[in-house]
Amino acid sequence: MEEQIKKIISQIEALLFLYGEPMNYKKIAKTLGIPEGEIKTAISAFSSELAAENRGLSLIINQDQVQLVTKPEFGKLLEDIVKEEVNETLTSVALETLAIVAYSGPISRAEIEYIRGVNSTFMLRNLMIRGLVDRQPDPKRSNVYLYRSSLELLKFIGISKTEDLPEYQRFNELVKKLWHEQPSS
Amino acid sequence: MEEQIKKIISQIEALLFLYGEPMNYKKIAKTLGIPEGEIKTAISAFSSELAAENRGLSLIINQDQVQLVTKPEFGKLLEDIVKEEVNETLTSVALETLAIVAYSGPISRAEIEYIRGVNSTFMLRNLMIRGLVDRQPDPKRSNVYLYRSSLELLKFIGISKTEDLPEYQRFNELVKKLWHEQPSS
Amino acid sequence: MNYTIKTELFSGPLEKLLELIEEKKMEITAMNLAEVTGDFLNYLKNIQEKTEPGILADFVVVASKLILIKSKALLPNLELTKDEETEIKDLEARLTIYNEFRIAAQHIKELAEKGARSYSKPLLAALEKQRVFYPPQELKLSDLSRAALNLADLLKKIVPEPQKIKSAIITIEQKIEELLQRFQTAAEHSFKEVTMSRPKTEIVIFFLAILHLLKDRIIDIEQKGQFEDILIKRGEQPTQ
Repeated sequence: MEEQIKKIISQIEALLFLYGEPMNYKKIAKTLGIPEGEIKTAISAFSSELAAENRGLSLIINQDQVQLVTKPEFGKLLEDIVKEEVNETLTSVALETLAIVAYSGPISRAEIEYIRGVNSTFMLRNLMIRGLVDRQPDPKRSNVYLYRSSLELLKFIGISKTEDLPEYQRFNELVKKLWHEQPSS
Repeated sequence: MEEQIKKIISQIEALLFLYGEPMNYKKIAKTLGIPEGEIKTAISAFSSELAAENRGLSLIINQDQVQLVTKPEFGKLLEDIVKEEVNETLTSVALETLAIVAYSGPISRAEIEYIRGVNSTFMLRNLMIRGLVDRQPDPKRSNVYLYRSSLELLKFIGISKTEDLPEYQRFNELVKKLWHEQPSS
Repeated sequence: MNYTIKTELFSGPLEKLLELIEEKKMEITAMNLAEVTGDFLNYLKNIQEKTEPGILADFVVVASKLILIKSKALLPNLELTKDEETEIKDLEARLTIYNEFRIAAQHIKELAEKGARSYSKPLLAALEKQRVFYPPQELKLSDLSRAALNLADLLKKIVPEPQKIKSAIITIEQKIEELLQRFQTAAEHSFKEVTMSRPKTEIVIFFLAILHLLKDRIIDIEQKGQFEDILIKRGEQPTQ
């Protein structure tokens, strides 16, 4: 294979990996600054490369759209991962994050991280995927989400609203006080 | 390469692609139902395969954690695709602490403070909130944490393992020598 | 909300010390450290009012070591304990390492600025659009409230520690006060006399106090010869 096309394939791989969704040729060409014709050739070469035994990914090509996905033979893998992830009991770290969200939600990620002292991106996403936590955009700040316990969670632990959590008042006030005492610097 | 290992590489590729976040060897082995030893061999082979010119991905390996990421050389190209804001600026003091953690981690807070001559509680907390530093309990001492570079930091500076830091050997030994000469502090 | 911590903006005592040494284009040796002791103490004095006690304390620790070095340079017959000798060696070694780590920090800075970053996919991106509920079967209300109890401890930890270290600063001020009072009654004191039978750490603080007062011309000092006692005299300006 030509050097040039190898280079383009590597760029397409990185781009589609990150993008996740189906992407059309035109957009790929524009993002990479490469003519659409060359993109098409490279995608077709990339697709045959992915057929190799040591590759776990494949391309779904639909008219002018292309998406990088796992090979169909790994269809059950996602289910296995989720089972593995979900069967695990909540770690103390997960429980701590969940408690913060339940007792002081709606609360932003920055605020949760301020309380925990640790980056919480992964933990929050994990709790969201399990359906324990919901998020919604903050009406006051752009690009900020507020996290709170999901209705399913409340039902599961047998209460109908967050205010019914044991000692809700005390903890909620404790956290509110924290924001008052430590104004943003 | 053996057929068997090719098959395992394809499974690992699919798994890391789906999971997204760092995964440790044990979890990979458990999810795929393959012995951990074989997983390690396959990951090392996978990592060298990814060095090929037509590949856009690479593996970051930090102790027993592995993550599938885009190659650092495509950092600028992909900047616009990433939705998160990435304009993290690091002050010189943050960089100094980060350097000590990255080059000589796992390292305790007392040791970091000994080198810096300044209380580093808040600096470390700040770096942990940004996700650039990880900590874990010291297996040898109770109530002591050891700090080390996170996978996020390696992604941020575009290297695939701590040992790839410029002059890693020299700085790492510098600190080791310090503890040998001054065991008391 | 922006939770950037203010302490980030301050340069630490070792950084300052290195700056002073570099300004004079000197190497890191005990002799040269004695040379910049005065400058360091001046700097400490200047930042004293604007700086948090916690940070100041870090400076005072280094200052006391510098004064030890300076004392030895001024009073060669001053006998140092093994610990103190180690402390001096130690400061040299730490400065050297610290200096090296500025290069390491530069490496990281350059890597970060190059923008050659790797990116990854979010956790289980394929599940993003599904709405599922996978509760851990054993999760109970009491688990949450127990975690909340621990949360209360966490919240306490966030508030910065009470400023224990302030005592170190107060001590210097106390010593200054003590010296000033002595000058109310007598015009001249011998360093040896004043510091006689005091623990060495206190002598060091005394020395720091003397240097403070000297700077403000509240006192003058005189040393006849290299191995002689230091005479402390009331300065030309009124003491209060």
